[in-house]
Amino acid sequence: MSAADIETPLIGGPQPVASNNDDSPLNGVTVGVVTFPGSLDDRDAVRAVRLAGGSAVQLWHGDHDLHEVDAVIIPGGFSYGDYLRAGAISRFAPLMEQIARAASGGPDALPVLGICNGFQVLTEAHLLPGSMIKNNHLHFICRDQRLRVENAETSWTSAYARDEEIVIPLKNQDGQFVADNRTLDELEGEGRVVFRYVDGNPNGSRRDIAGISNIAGNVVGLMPHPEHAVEAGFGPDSSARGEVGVRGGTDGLGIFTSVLKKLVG
Amino acid sequence: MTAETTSRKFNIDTVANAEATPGQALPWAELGLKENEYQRVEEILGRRPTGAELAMYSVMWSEHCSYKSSKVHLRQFGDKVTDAMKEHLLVGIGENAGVVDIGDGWAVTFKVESHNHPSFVEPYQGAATGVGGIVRDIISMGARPVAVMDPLRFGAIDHPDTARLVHGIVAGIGGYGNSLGLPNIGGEVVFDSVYQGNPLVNALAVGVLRHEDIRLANASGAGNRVVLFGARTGGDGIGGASVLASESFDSSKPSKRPAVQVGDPFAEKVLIECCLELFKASVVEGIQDLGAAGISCATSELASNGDGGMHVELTNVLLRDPSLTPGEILMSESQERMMAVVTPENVGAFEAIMDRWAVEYSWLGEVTGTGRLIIEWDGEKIVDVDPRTVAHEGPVYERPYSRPAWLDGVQADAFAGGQPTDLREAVLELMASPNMCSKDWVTDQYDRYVQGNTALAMPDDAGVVRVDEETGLGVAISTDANGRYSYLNPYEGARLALAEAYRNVATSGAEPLAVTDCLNFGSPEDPEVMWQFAETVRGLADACQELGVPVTGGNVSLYNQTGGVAIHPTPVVGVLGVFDDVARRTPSGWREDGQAIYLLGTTAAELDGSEWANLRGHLGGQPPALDLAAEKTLAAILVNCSRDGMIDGAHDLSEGGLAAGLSEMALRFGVGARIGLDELCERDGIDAFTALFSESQARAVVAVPRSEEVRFNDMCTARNFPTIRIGVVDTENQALDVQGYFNLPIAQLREAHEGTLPKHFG
Amino acid sequence: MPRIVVDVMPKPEILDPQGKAIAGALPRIGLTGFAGVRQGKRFELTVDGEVTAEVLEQARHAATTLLSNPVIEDVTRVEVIEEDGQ
Amino acid sequence: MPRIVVDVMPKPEILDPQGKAIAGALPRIGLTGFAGVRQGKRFELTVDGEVTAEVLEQARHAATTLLSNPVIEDVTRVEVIEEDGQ
Ligand SMILES: Nc1ncnc2c1ncn2[C@@H]1O[C@H](COP(=O)(O)OP(=O)(O)O)[C@@H](O)[C@H]1O
Ligand SMILES: [Mg+2]
Repeated sequence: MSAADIETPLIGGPQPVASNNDDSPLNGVTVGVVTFPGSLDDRDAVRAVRLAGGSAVQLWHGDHDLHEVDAVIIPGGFSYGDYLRAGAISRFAPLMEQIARAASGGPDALPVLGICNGFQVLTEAHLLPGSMIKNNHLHFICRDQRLRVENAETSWTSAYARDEEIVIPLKNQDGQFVADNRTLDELEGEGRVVFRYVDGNPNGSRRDIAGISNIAGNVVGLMPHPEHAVEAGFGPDSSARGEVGVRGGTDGLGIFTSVLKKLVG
Repeated sequence: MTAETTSRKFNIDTVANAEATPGQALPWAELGLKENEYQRVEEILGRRPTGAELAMYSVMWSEHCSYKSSKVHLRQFGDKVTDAMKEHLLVGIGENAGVVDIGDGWAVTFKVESHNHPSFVEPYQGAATGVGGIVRDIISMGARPVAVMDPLRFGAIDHPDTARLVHGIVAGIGGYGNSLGLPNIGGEVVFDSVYQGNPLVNALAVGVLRHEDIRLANASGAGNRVVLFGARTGGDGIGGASVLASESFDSSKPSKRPAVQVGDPFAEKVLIECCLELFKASVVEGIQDLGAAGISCATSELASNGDGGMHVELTNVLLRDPSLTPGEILMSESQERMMAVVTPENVGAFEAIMDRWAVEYSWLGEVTGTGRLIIEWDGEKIVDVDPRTVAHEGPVYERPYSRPAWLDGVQADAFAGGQPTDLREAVLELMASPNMCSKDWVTDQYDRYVQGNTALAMPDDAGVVRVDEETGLGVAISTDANGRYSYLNPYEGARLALAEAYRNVATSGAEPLAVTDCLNFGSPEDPEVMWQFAETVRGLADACQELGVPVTGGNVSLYNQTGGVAIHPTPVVGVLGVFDDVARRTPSGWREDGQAIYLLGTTAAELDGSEWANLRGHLGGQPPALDLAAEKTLAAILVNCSRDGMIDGAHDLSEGGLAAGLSEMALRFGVGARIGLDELCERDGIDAFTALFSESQARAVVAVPRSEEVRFNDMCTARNFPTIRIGVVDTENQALDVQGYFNLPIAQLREAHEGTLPKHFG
Repeated sequence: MPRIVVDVMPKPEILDPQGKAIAGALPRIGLTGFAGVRQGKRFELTVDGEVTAEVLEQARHAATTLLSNPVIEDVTRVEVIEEDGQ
Repeated sequence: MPRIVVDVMPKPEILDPQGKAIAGALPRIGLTGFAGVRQGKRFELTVDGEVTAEVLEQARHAATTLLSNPVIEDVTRVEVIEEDGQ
């Protein structure tokens, strides 16, 4: 089936998949959002791309075609139920093979962001090192999480300053990032730790790691959810940038503006 | 994927066989039927039932499915609805869930249901499948589910069995709801030893649809095809409907099949998406979810709500366990299944959608014009009934009821506990108590962000979700119940539950519109319990009429008792309100320095049934007095304040009174306040302790920006509603400073408030 | 140190969503030889010292009370294993 | 039908939060004979027909690619089991 067929009934009326602004330099630039049958935050990722000024295209897991998108987001959820291991089965999806191919090949390769389950999928697909195991406290946890952006040079973080702090929601059961010490040292040494938890490690992740990138910086995995902090009124209660109104935090928007900036610039 | 036909030869009891062997003994008693009920089945059929028919009648006539004890009372919810109340009602009581018009062509459907007994037996799966079941009710109306809530009640917090239930149930609610991508936007957590052997796990779901998308559970149009899709049918919960949900526990009862259902949330998530695609493509004529009583319920309800009959070949059902007998297949409560009616032209389109989502399905038969529900097994007739007699004409009991003799004594026993010497300690004790403490340990295990439309969730007074992204149109929901109030006076208790939910919704800024309820009670065979039930329904129906909000649907859970001891009558009431734009929702805390803090309403010495009395181990007297006219005015004020931007924070007062209200408002954003009680005490003729701990109704605390004070006061005066300025927000001083009485640093308050659940369950 | 292995499997009549998901995925990666999959748990309890009858009894007790949920699972094995053995 | 069992255990150097939680809970129910607990997974693959070398190879392939993640887990066994055996 093609991407056009999978537009499912959405609440809130038809989700504009076109850019808001017809003569913006972003015209023609598209960010693909992958939908697995158990994806949950795919619509939110689409909305985030739109709020950042871009156009989103929904991609279907069973498809063999990336529809010429300029970047890809693998959103949160439970791709195929994830009872075995988060992301274990999704790795074999036809679309993942396309993504893996397009994502390798240096800094100009396809920018790919894996959020939460998407991050898990990227590790299972060996596009990123390490793995995710159950949170050290064994519970699902949903909370507003403060992070430090440690690398502001990846395709997905250039809108931030190095060492800038942000607050975005975290929500998962299997969010404990693990890797052997050699891999961890390598990640640190190459500046590939992109996000680190601050004000308390919520799940036992090694070295407080919340997000990492590949060597080229086009593939980034991030455990917390930037797409849930892009719209005032529906985000976290707090922001690292000072006072905000109720659920007014929009610190996650920079992730999406970063990639759009990279794509037009 | 095509349906593979399974054909197995059992020594099956056909209709012909039943006619030929009238004397054959059947296990009707083991299946939960009473002798008179069995006789009635024989009368209806004019012969003995077949084994399969017996299975159908027994599950469908169980208390859980037939409402046989509660029906005569529940009628009041319909009888007491005025035309004005029907204004927003698109679908009322009787369908899978009610549907309410919220404007702009949008509608919402919502309903609360119990999964109490299964959750006691297997907490994780019981709670998980409770969420799964209520979500399927919502889908079957044609809606996309958009949020869930979970009113929970457990035994004493320190009882050795409580941790098992809390851990399992909370993980189950989260495990299922989180995997479906449904934000959890509210609920309740109550601890009381009366729920020790009977925890209450109620689950509410809300869905959104366009008016034209409403689907009903009926099978019409002879020649239309009947299809079963979703998970395969296994031995799950056979006898669950009749044994688990309708009888008291008796672990010695032999069970041939597992009475426990295991949920597969991934299968349900796929089911949601594929149903929405079916609706969008207009491929189904009628649809019904499979819950209690499985295929028995779905076929008989679809057929009896339609205009003809139905013919089904049961060997077409895809099985997980090939050893199931026809009767067991009819009774199985395997989760994540749906049944639909499809016109022959749409069969191909239907199959294409199933294939796309990799959902299994099998065509079972078709709608007929005979008026009969005929079920065959490999071509042999095993069921031949009028579907109405199965689905709608079950037994109805006018169970005897009588006011308990002990009630006079209880009501005469007013709280006479002495006042605490230290109000500061008392507030700390209250805010750390099991019922008043922070529920973060629970709610942090739930996803409240998914779908990106959550405008308010825990710990605010109501959960608020946006429905229309263009306009901001949205809904607010709150669920409430106070079992202690209902124990003291079930009529008033029900009215108080409604009033609290109504007040919570209005406090968030939404206009209350409709009601759903889950009535949790002991055994209806106990006349005193039956009286509590009758009084509750009467109270709730009366109060709905007075407030002008109709009951749109709900659920009754009886037999919540262990040995001879019943739970407190616990009518969980959910109120749904509407926002023209959720951007104006009011959070339950203050934030801006210098804003004025007002108390709306009056306070009397009403400590009977209160949290404070509960902490002193006392339960007696009468619950707080209720004035629904005052509640209405208060709600109107709160909604107006939100609409006109007159307040920045609001919190209704209920359990724990002003002490809890002020503490929670300070904790919401971690901002302190200076409070003065003297004027209030003088006006209402009460002392400081009463001012802080009384649970008088129709009250709320609001934070008013300086610039709005005049307008705010004018509005309250115009409506003749008492209001009094009791303090000011103070961002400098990190404390709740009740002048002349105590100064409570917020850090200390937070430590007490947030430490309790982790201490017991962390 | 000696280990006691405890195997716990979902009861045959109970739905096993995990096994079902795996069974659905196998053909997608070209593995078509299997009719069904069940996923259970395997615990290894390390014994500090000798495996006495009493310790084995403790393991059996742990297996039925803590390591398995008798409502939906069966303990299919409680056994001492050799170092590196199975 | 014959079954192939696949055992997967967390790598020794990887922290096993579930095993750790169980190890902590055992003494609380009076079981003090254990020095540590690891929790892994046990899969039973039902074979529709005879277990040929090819099917066994398929199971091995499934074990290392799908059923385990080599970064955190080891496949400790892939073996045909007798009916009702272990
Ligand atoms: N089981 C639960 N699930 C989700 N939210 C809950 C649960 N229990 C309590 N909450 C939320 O915590 C907050 C405080 O609960 P409560 O004190 O009962 O509220 P109220 O008194 O306003 O009815 C509310 O936002 C409520 O919805
Ligand atoms: Mg409230």
